Amino acid sequence: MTLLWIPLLPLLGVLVPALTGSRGRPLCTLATAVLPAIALAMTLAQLPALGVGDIPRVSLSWVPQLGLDLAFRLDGLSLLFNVLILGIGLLIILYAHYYLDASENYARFYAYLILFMASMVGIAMADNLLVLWFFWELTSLSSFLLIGFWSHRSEARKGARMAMTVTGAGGLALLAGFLLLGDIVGSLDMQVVLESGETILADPRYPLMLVLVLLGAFAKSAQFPFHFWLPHAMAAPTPVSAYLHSATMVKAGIFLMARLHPAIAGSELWSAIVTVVGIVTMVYAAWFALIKADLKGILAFSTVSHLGLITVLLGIGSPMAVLAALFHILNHATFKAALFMCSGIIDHEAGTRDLARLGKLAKAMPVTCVVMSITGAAMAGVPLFNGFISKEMFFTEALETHAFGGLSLVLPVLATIGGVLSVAYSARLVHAVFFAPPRHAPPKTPHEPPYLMRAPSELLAVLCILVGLFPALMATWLMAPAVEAVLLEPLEFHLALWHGFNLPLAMSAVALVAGVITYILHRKIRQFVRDFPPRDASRIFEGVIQCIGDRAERITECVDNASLQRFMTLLLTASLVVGAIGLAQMDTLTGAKGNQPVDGVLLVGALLLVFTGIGTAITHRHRLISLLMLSVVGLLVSLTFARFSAPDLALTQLSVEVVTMILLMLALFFLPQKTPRESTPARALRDLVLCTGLGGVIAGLNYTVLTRDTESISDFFLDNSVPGGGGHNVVNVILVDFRGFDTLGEITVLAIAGLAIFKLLNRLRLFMPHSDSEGRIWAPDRYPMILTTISQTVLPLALLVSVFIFLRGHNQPGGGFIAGLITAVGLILVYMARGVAWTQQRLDFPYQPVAILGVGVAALTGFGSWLFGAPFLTSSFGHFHIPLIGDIELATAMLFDLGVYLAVVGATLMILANLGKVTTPHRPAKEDHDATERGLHRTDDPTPDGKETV
Amino acid sequence: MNRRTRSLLPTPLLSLLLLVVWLLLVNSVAIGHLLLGGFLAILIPWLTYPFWDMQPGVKKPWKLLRFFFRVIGDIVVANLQVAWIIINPWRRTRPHFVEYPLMLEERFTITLLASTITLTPGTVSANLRMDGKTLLIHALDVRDEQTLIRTIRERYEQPLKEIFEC
Amino acid sequence: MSHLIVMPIVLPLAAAVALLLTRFGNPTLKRGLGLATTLALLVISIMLLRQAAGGEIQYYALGNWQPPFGIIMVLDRLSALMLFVTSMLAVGAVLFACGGDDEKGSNFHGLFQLQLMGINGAFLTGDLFNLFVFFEVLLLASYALLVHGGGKARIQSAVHYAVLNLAGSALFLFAVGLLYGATGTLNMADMAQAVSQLPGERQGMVIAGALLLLVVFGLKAAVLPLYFWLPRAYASAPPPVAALFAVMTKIGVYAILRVYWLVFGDQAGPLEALEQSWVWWLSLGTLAIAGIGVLAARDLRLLVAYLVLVSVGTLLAGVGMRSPEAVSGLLFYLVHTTLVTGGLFLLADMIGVQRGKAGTRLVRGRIPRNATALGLLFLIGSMAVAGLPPLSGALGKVMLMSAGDSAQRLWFWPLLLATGLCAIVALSRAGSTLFWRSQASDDGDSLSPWQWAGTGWLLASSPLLVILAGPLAGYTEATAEQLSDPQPMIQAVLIDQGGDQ
Amino acid sequence: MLDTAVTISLALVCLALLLNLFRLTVGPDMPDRILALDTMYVNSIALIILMGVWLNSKTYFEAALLIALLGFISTIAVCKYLLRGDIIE
Amino acid sequence: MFYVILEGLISVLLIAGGLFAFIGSLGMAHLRDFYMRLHGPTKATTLGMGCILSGSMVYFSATQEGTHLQEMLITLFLFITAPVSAHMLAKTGLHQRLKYLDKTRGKPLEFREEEVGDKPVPHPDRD
Amino acid sequence: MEMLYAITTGVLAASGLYLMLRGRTFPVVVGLTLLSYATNLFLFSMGGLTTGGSAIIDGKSNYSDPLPQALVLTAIVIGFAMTAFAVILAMRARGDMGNDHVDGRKAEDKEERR
Ligand code: NA
Ligand code: NA
Repeated sequence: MTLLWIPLLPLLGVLVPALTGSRGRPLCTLATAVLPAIALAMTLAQLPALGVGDIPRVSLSWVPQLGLDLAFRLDGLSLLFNVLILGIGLLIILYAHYYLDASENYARFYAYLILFMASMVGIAMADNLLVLWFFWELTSLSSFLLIGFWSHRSEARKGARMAMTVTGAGGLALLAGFLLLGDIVGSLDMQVVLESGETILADPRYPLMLVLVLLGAFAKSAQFPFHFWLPHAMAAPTPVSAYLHSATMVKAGIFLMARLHPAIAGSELWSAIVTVVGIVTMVYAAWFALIKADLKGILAFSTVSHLGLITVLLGIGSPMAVLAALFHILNHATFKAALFMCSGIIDHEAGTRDLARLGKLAKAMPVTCVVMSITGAAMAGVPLFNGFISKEMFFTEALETHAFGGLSLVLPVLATIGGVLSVAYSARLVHAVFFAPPRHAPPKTPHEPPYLMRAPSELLAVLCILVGLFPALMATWLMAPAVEAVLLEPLEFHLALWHGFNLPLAMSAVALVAGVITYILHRKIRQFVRDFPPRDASRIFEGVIQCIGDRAERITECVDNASLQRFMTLLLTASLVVGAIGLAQMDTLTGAKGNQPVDGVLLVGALLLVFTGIGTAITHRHRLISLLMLSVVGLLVSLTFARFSAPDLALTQLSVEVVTMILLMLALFFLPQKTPRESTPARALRDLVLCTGLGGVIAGLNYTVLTRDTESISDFFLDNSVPGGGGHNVVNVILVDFRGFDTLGEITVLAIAGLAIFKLLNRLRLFMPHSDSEGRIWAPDRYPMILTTISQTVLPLALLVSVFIFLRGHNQPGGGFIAGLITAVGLILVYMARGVAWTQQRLDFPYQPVAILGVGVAALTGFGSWLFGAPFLTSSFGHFHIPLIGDIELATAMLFDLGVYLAVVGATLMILANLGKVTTPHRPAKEDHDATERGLHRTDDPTPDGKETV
Repeated sequence: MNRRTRSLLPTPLLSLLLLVVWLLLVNSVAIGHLLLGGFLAILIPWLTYPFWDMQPGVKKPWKLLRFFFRVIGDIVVANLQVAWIIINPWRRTRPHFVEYPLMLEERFTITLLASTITLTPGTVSANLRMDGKTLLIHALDVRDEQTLIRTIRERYEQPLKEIFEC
Repeated sequence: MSHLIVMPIVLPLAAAVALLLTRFGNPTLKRGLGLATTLALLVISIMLLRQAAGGEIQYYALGNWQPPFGIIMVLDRLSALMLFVTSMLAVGAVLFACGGDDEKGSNFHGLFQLQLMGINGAFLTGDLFNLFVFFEVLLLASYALLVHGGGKARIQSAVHYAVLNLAGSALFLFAVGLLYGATGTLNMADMAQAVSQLPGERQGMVIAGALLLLVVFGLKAAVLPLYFWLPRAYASAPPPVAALFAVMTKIGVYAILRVYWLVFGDQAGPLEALEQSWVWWLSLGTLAIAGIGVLAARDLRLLVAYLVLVSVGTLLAGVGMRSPEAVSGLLFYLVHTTLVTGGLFLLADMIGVQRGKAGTRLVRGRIPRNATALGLLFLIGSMAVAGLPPLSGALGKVMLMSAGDSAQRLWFWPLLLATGLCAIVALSRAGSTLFWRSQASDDGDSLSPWQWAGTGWLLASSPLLVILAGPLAGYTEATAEQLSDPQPMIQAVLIDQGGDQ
Repeated sequence: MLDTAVTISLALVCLALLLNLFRLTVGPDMPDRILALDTMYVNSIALIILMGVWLNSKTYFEAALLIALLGFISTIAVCKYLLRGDIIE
Repeated sequence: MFYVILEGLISVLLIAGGLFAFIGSLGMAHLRDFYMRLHGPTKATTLGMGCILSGSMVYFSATQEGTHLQEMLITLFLFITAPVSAHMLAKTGLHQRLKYLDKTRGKPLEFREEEVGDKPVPHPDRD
Repeated sequence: MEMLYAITTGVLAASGLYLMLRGRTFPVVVGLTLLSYATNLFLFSMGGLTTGGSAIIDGKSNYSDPLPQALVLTAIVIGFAMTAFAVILAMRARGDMGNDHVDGRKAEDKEERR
């Protein structure tokens, strides 16, 4: 279990700076360092176990369905990386303590840094492919945050985004690769994967998997052609560069290749891809390191180059190559971290990283000069420093590999060229900064940094020397288990400074000499390069992203042009297609039941319907005419319902029809009276074809259903309506009992419509025409007397009919809904005849509560059945004998229907009366004035006028 | 506004109408329906009372009945006349806009008169001027404006005035 | 006899009635009632989840009319899960609304409860026509909530949203009619039974009905040629409403799962998996177009809206794979994406409010006053929604990627990963613009604790889902299993009519 | 005899409806069309009553009643619309 | 014999009703100006409906038990509502100054420009 | 008869759909109403066309299928609610946008962007 704490402690450590941030920087730094230090100690404590060949592992079940366990291991490779990550991490924390300005949010910086550290530890220790991927992506994220730490700088933001994009993309490829790998192996468990090398290589999906995994690794390790993000990541504060972009994160890709080495290496494909990519990266990046003018830029490209070197070694894949790779990982981490820190110190103290403005700093910063010289030499592969040994090993392996047949010679040549360049840029780095005179003065007067800021780099420089001098002593304890972890078996080896005079030594010598010469000539080279147009990866990248964004925007705009007509066309086309597919499956259109004979009335009715239906469409540009046509359609539809034995429907349709007409006309007042001619003939034709097609499909489907018999559940309703529902009108019993729940939903819909419309009418800006569309000023007579008089007669009659329709609904056509509509229409008539003000004074109840009360009553009826232990909405009924009156039947369904009635009245009035009300206070007062002038006086206007002329 | 106190039976004529309508609706004169109808005939007027203008009482109920049958008779006759006008293409019509000076003053009676005029084929009350003193009538076929005015005055307006307003 | 099953419908209804009976009430009281109801719904849904986890399919016969004649509410693992997601989301949205958005128009809390009633009803009902009714309830409530507070953009998007969905409702009725005409029943389990014994002469009718239904559900779910209403509607909706809308598309996904796995399951003979190829190819198209939209979005809310679209594509691809593993994965992903995108809508509003004139547009503006906390929430939300580990999106995606056969993976993986990358690019751009590329400023409206609570509640669910991933994945796996065999459902509803009664 | 009478009557009413449709379509003015609509309502009452006699069923009576009571409201509304624009003011 | 007479009566009533309804609509269709056309439908509503409803009353009273006077209600309602429709229609026609036949006598106030005196006002739709 | 009925339904649906494809809100709402008539007729006919019956238990046997009728009743009500909402939304949109185009555009840029 202690193993679990090693990744967990740094993870928890993320909170430490957040909690201690307010207590001052020293305390915060110290506190932040504690947990990683413990983790490092715990890591080292596992060393004895490794010695005896044990691999400590821990696993917690997490998502077993996915094969995802929270599993960690600490083999030699993990240990090596943990030591690097945590060890250098601690140094970086110390360094950053001094590096960051007083004004900067160090706590946040530490938090990001620790988050990163934790994710790296997680990668190193993951014992499950998915866990590894999880931490992998976390490093992308934390590096995004770290690179963008100086968020006010545009290059920081761009660099962060670029790193995120490239490594994120790589991460996604890696995920695909891992899942494929898991699929091949049948498990995501690292141990199982590592032991299944043969299965994996034999699988046909191996090449794809390999490419995907390598994509992830290369993107992370900035291998060609994904190298471009790394130099731009240098916008980060230097501690970040030192940590992420030298020692750790970029090594994650390398780590991955090493980690999976037993499983996926060992094919020619592997060597080909990895070696070629590595060597190209190495040379290419070294070249750029040579011509860069920015201190960190040089270091960045050199990092890429060295990562290429390690990649080549892993591509070669022989045991000694693996050893060399691992050893170079260690060495590179030490010298490159130190170099970055030094460059940071220089940047910090001199105020610039531009080589043109730096020079002759040896006097002002002697210690830094020494440290940088030592580490620079290590980077160049100068003997006595650690870089020399691993580079020597690299040359050896480059010579020994035969993976490329006749072309195998290319590798050592390129390796030597890489070495030359490496020496050249290292020399330039040290010489230009410390010894050559500057071309421009630096912004600040440089001096040595505080001692503790130097200390980490000094320590690393010492390590460079010690390892360089006593490699066996200093590094074997780390290397042996690491190599064993990669090769899955122990490797006998001896790390030594001196291997005698041999070809590799000659290559080193050539590299050193040629490197120095190259450096001396480098100004000419740079001159030569300057003739080429500069290609800033950042600008290209931004350009590409911008271009993709613009292209995406154009596509999106093109596809989604915000035109409802297009959306509707698509919807209808989809319906047409699926409907037609269904229809095409029918063997015959006419089913076994066949047609009933047609009579004249039906023919005329159908003719009228068809004519007015099409008429509604044709006349749509004259909206009122269209509306009249629609009204006729409504009337005819209700007649159709009556004709085909559905009196309830006929009644409902009729009353809804009236209300709809009023509603549409109320709204039409505020809308244009005519529709402009907008559709092109082609468009109209297209719509026509589409609609005819869909209409035809609907007709066809309707016909197929009508001519076939289907046994349905309806008989149950006919049988049980009287005994079970207590009503003879089966439709009503279905509505209030069998399917009362539908009706409850339906009146809820109606109530919501009322509420929604209330919302829409709130603060509505109105376009109120003061004349009709022909330019006629409105008639002065608001409330024609005959209409007002008749309305007061019709209202009581309507109420009486409502009661009648309501009471009989359970047994005869009718019911709460129709009754409610009749009541509402009666009241609306009064509104029309006498106006809002007059009516409102006499009808002073708010409609919303009525509508809601209706829904409430219906719902309460439902709850009532709970009292009797029955499910929601269970009805009961009984027959009661009342003297004088006789037998009457009372059913809870009636109460439910009462709720329906109330909801309908309330909602309908809420809609119509509110809509009617909208206009009243706004009506231009001009008309009354005009009317007076014209001598058409109103003597008996019942409305108190004061209110309306506001 | 002049909201009057609600009495139990504010508009007896309406209550009677409602009761009759109710009995017709249920198509039964069972005691239960009578009771329920009676109840509604009281309840609904009581509820809708505020929506009524001051109601003229029926002064002479029998005259009302006579008026009713006279109108029915006129409707039948006029129907035949107008039907003949419509189906006989050679018959020359003499349409006329007649401005009819009203004697009546109550809204209700004016409405009754206007309705009667409209229900009788051949004449339509086209506009009641806003001063309430002139009714514009469109007649399909009249020989003489004054004759029409006189006829309406004698056959409908006078009786209505007697029934409701005197 | 337990009334618990019907509670998610009738409780919000009762609360809505109480809330709406007075038009102008005490806002505190309304908030309290709204919040209490929503929390009660959460408790109820958890209880139902535990009930359903046992694997027994229960139903509740409304009016005590037994299926297939009466309307029933069916509780199985799937519906319980959907109820749970909804109530989780609703709690966050209501909390947020209490921060002041509820007072920007009339009747917010009442309508919100009605919307919940509609959604829960759609998840529970076992009757096709009743499903239509609940669709209408939730749609009308959503229209009302969409225009809450007014404003040009809202009204304009509401026109598109409403008109398209109204056309959809008409199509739904055609479809229900056809299916009733062909099978003679409305109960979905009974329909499944009827489809298995369908005479050949009526097959075309069923196909037409079923595919029309697919168009309707596709419209709700916002699948490729029918998604156009979504981006603008979601981007313009009031924040708590937009958050709740995160579950609206899932209703379409749910309906597809419910209808096609039950009615057109393995008992349906030649009609089995009728929808599969349609759903599959269109979902891939959706995924592609949504990824492009994500890149194109120049406004945070629009970006989140397109991310919703991405999630739709992903979910439907899972449906299109038509395997139990895929269903399990998509359900996991569904829980995650609903909560997270809901939270992101809330967050977007908080950020927009604090950025003053720039609002949620991705341009240089002033830095939000609570940049650290908002940034952290944004980071969590973005990681989760982009599928970055260790948050829930990654798990969901991995589960979906692991499902499906190799032919399906050939299409699905690249698309899914590519849209993931689009999300990463777009979100990192958005984040760096919002939190980095701006001038610091001290003004900007302050945020209410309710808003923090609501947003925090939803976004915190992502890490929580990761911790509880094992049990949840176990549940979704069992759900998929239950779903893939319609027989027990048919039996529970039709043969074993004693049921729970 | 009765059947024939009902048939003749139905035919006449149908013809009337067709004539109404003619007026509705050709106008020429809005009031003409409204008049046609209003007449259609009345004629459909006749149609329903005749249908009741034809089928010997009183089930449809309420539909006729409802048209008689409410049918005119559409006409009023359109007229009010043409006169005042706003039908509820 | 009684039933034959009854049947004859019903038949006559129904046919007469249909005829009046038809003539009303015919008038509406072929009379020459709007104000004249307005007279047509009053036939259908009054005598036409009256005949058909009487026919129905007699028919149902004869064929089904009890008396069936419900149809009276329809007549009643029509008598109440039809005149308002006609009145409002006429008002609308006058408001729109629909042309009337030249031979129509009487020139009401409503048609006199100088009396009414309003000029057309551009409608806001034309934006 | 069935053929006639089906054709009528189809024509109504087609007319409604044609209107729903127009570019102004009001015709769209009218189309919606028309379409819902077609829908109701369609749904209604799913129980078959019965002449001279009803769904009222009265001892005669010519019952029409009551279930589609109940469904249509519900559909009518919901359709009304939807129409009401849609038309007032159209009003509101006109108020806010200044024109009644479904996309809230001015008349000038109507045709080119479809
Ligand atoms: Na009923
Ligand atoms: Na219903």
